Amino acid sequence: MTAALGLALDAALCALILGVALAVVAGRGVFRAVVFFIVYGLLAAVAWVRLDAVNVALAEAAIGAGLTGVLLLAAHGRLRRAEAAQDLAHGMPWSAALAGGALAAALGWAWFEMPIPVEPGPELAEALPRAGVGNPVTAVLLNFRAWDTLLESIVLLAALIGVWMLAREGDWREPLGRPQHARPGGVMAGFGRVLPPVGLLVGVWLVWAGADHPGGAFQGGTVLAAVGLVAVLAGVIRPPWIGAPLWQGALVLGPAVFLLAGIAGAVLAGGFLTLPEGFAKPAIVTIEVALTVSIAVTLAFLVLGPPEAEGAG
Amino acid sequence: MAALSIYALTGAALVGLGFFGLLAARHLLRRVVAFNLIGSGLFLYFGAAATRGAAPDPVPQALIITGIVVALAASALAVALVVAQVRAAGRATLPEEEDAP
Amino acid sequence: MDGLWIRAVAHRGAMLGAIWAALSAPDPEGLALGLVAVPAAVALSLRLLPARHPLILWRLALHLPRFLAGSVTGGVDVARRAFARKMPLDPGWIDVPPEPSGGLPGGARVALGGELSLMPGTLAAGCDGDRLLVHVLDRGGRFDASIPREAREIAAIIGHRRDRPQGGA
Amino acid sequence: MADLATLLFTALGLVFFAAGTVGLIRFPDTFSRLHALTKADNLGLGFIALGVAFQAESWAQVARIALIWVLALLAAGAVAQLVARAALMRRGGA
Repeated sequence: MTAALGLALDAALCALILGVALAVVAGRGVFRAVVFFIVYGLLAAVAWVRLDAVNVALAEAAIGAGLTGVLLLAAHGRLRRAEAAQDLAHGMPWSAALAGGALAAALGWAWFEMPIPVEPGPELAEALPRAGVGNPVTAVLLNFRAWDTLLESIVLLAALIGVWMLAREGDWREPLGRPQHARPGGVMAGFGRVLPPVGLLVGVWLVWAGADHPGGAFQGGTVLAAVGLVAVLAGVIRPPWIGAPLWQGALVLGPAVFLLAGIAGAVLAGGFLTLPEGFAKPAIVTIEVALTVSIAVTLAFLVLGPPEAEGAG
Repeated sequence: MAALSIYALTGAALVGLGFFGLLAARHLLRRVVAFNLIGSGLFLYFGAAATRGAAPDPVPQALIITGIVVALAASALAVALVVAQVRAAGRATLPEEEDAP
Repeated sequence: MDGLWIRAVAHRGAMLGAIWAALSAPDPEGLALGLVAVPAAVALSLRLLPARHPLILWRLALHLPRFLAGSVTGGVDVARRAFARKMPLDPGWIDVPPEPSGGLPGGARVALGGELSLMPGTLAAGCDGDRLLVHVLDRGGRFDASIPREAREIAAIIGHRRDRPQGGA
Repeated sequence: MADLATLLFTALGLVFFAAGTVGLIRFPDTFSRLHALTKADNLGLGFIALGVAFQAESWAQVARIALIWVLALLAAGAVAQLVARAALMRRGGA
């Protein structure tokens, strides 16, 4: 009974996801596509909960729906005047439909042909008690596959540098993003003054809880980035300019601490990025705190975009 | 198992839909959105595959979280490029498609 | 001013501390982390929203049940209208004179607007100068008493005296 | 007993969500629809939170659920005003 009910819920959820995704790609108007994409992100987060991946659900809701949504909505607001006469191709693009259908069919075929793993990595269950944290996803991110996470934090920086390269020469010393004009004493300003302290607590808690429960540096960092963005959009704080030393330090803090820990591991323990068993917990906490700071600042700056002077088109 | 197949097939369909959207869209922002749909579909497919064993495997989950963050970084860069393109050319479509009937 | 500041620190510390306690509760390590996190949040709060008005907590506590009851009535009222075969609607804008809300500082006016938006029949759409713009579902309803009453209660919570004339800010 | 309370309150919550959606579809203009969305959905979320709270294992969990509802209330109060204002501006009203 319960299993059948669960299956019905899964089927309904997937149907809803596909319907919303169809509205994203085929609906008229860019704005509608963006709004449906945000709805899609929230539904996808529910799907992750159903797949027993609460860590991923948190990341999807905060990043996939939240920050990506802010990014796309802001971009749509800027491009409204340049909106193309037609945002979709004329008529039904049969070749595109054929290509998409073929891709989906190939993936579907592969699903049923794939060998099923007997058990997910028995080595992992064995190693987890020595990892220093109880949340297996955090253990993978910061200990077993720390290499991936270190490189990812550098990829984020590279993307940010790419975004900044698109600033115009004269705007280089301006504050990041477009100037915001929330009315002082207005609704947004009031909201932006009340929410950030609460968001700060939630972000810190997510990072801390990530050691043993769902959460972690990425989810908590995203919440902290969102706190900063709300305050900027509400006009209660001004974003810094690119060269502000304190903020540059915050950007590189995470990768730098991570790298230092890696080198320390090479000297003191088995090799690069190998955390010595007794120090695993404090090492992970240190790395995670530094990484959270950098992730929060980098994501907020990525969403703000390159600096732009007042009145620039 | 049946439920996992539902999610995996949904992921596959999302990849197809996103690919279709990427080809069919003219507006560059729509292409960024469609590209995100492809990524998200792949994550779902991968995540369903990660749950096929006896217990959910945390390694793919960690990789998916990494992927979601990188997707945001790539989207931010793409959006900045779209804005720069609009500023330079005054339109949000690519030049070769401007004269299409 | 100093007394005001101390009170603000105490109040915000209590509220944010309660939130932290709710988040991290049974874990002693998590509660200990609150010794760092809550002061940081209080400092951020004081920076974004400097203490200008005393918050009178017991008035807030007295106001809460009324607010909850009002938002339940508001939800029931709008659900009744939505399900009714002939929707009893007469939507329109009403003119709220600046007198009850005009003297309120910006933040309190936003709170008033948010509260009115959850009360039966009213929806705030920001301000036009000193006038609060309020949309109502039923123009026949009697709002000329309820809106000033909400405004007075909010003013009382922040210890704002209406008899002291203030500029439009 | 707790299960019964959960069932009852979540069902009640769903009724209000349905009311919000019906209002969104049936009401004649943007502002009236906002009334329906804000008020009915908030009450719906409140009842669902109440229903879920009966399944909580500790008071801390109940407090967390309450916090979620309070934050949603705060957001609803702010967003309703922002959307209403934006719609009013587009109409050239204020």
